[in-house]
Amino acid sequence: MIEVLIDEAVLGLMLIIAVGVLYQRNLFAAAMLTSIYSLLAAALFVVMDAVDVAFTEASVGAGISIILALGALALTCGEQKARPVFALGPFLLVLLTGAVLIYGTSDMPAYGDASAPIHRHVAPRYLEDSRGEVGPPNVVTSVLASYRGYDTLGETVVIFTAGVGVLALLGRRRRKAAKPAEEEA
Amino acid sequence: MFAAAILAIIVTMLLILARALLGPTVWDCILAINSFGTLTVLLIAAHGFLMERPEFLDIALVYALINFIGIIAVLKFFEYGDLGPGKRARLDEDQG
Amino acid sequence: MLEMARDLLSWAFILGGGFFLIVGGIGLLRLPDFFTRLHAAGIIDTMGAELMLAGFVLQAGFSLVTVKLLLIVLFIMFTSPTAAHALAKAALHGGYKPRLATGGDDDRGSD
Amino acid sequence: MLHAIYLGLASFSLWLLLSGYFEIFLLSLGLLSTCLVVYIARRMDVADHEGRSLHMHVFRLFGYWAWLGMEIVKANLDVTRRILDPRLPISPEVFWSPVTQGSEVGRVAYANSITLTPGTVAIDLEGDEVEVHALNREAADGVRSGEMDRKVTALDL
Repeated sequence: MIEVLIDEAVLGLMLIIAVGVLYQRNLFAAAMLTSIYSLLAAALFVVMDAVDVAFTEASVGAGISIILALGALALTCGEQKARPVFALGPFLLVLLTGAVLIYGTSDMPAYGDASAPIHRHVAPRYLEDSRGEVGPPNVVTSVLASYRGYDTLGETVVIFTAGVGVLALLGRRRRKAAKPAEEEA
Repeated sequence: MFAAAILAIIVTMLLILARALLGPTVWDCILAINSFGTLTVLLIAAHGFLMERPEFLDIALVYALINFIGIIAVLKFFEYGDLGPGKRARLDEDQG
Repeated sequence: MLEMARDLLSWAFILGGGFFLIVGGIGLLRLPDFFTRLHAAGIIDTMGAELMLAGFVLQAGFSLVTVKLLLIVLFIMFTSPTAAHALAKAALHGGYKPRLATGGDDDRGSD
Repeated sequence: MLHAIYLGLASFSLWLLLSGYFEIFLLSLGLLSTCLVVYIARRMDVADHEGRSLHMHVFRLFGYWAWLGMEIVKANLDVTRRILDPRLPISPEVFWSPVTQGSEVGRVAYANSITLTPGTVAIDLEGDEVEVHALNREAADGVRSGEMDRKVTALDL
């Protein structure tokens, strides 16, 4: 019971922040609010027992991505220029998509349902045998590093490539900007 | 008891959030976010005790660290305009 | 007996911590400018968080959990003044003047 | 080099403290990550320069912490009263106050102590003076009296 209340309180706070980000004109403040948003998302993952996901969300969402956003803002300016205009067509499209998504969730098994297919397929084997088959005390680690090792390798390559790309973009622009200043001096 | 703690934390989160959204200057916003990080740490700790599994405190610890690093990175950005080496290192470069 | 005393004490700590958290939140909303709000944030970081964590330490007894809680306490104690100082300094250098009661130049405060 | 070994020992004991596992496989993983951290710290050139952090009287330090804790509680109650008072009786002021500590660590400790006590925040530190923002006159007078300054100076070796 209390867990559901916490869930809802955190979700409500996230909703308020999301709307606040939309209305915020100052881009720095918007970036900072995004970092609160991902802190709360991580807290929500903890409440739902997905501790490993929470770790990732905290370090990537609240840590690295905010720093990347600031790096991007350093190259541009801090205020949103164009005033947003209300457009009926896109608004209806968004509403429709949202409604379809919510309709889709009604077919999913209830949250925490022990008889849901996902809990009956391979999860019991991971939970019972991973200690003997792989070793680490954390089941998620065994799943990621051993049972789904190739999958994880692919993911890591993608993330690494993305990281290198972002660094290359941000780094090159800055060096170019620094050069004329040196010539003047 | 832990439910009361969580209630207090969530009420405070709401108050801080109001300041972050109202905050006339960007500094108010950063200040609110700094306090919000502390409260998230507390929320996770309190939730761990409520569910009788306080082992998850590791995450609270990581949050405390990330929050601090994030705030310092942000302030460094405001102080020097970018996230490169500090002012002193750049002054050395200029002289060299 | 000892058990009950410990429970009562941790109750007091946790409720006290919650009270100071809320006071800090109210302060953040009520105080007039950024520099005064720093003091309210100070209440949250020192009194509110530490009292609540002290209550948790009493509940945890003596285990690895206690060590982690104490690490968090130490960490907040060391980082929160640093963050507050860096924030105030950055705001001051960013051209934000504190609103003062004395001196009569109230209009210097920029909201 | 010595600092790198200290750093490695400290990191590994922290790893042990936080993980609580004592199996060969996991211990070797912990050792491996410790070595990685030390290597990165050396490459980033941060491992060998922090030699001056423990030059304080350890016992007096605990005494000081107890005193500081009492001050923090008192200041908190005062600021709480002011925040909850409907008339909001505050009179913010900014002033410079002398700093008598010789070492960097001592001055940082003093500035952080000022900030930790609600009601006063150290906003700048230049030469032998610290700039303080105080919420009201009594808090400001507390810093001006120099009691905290003397106590921190007494900690320095």
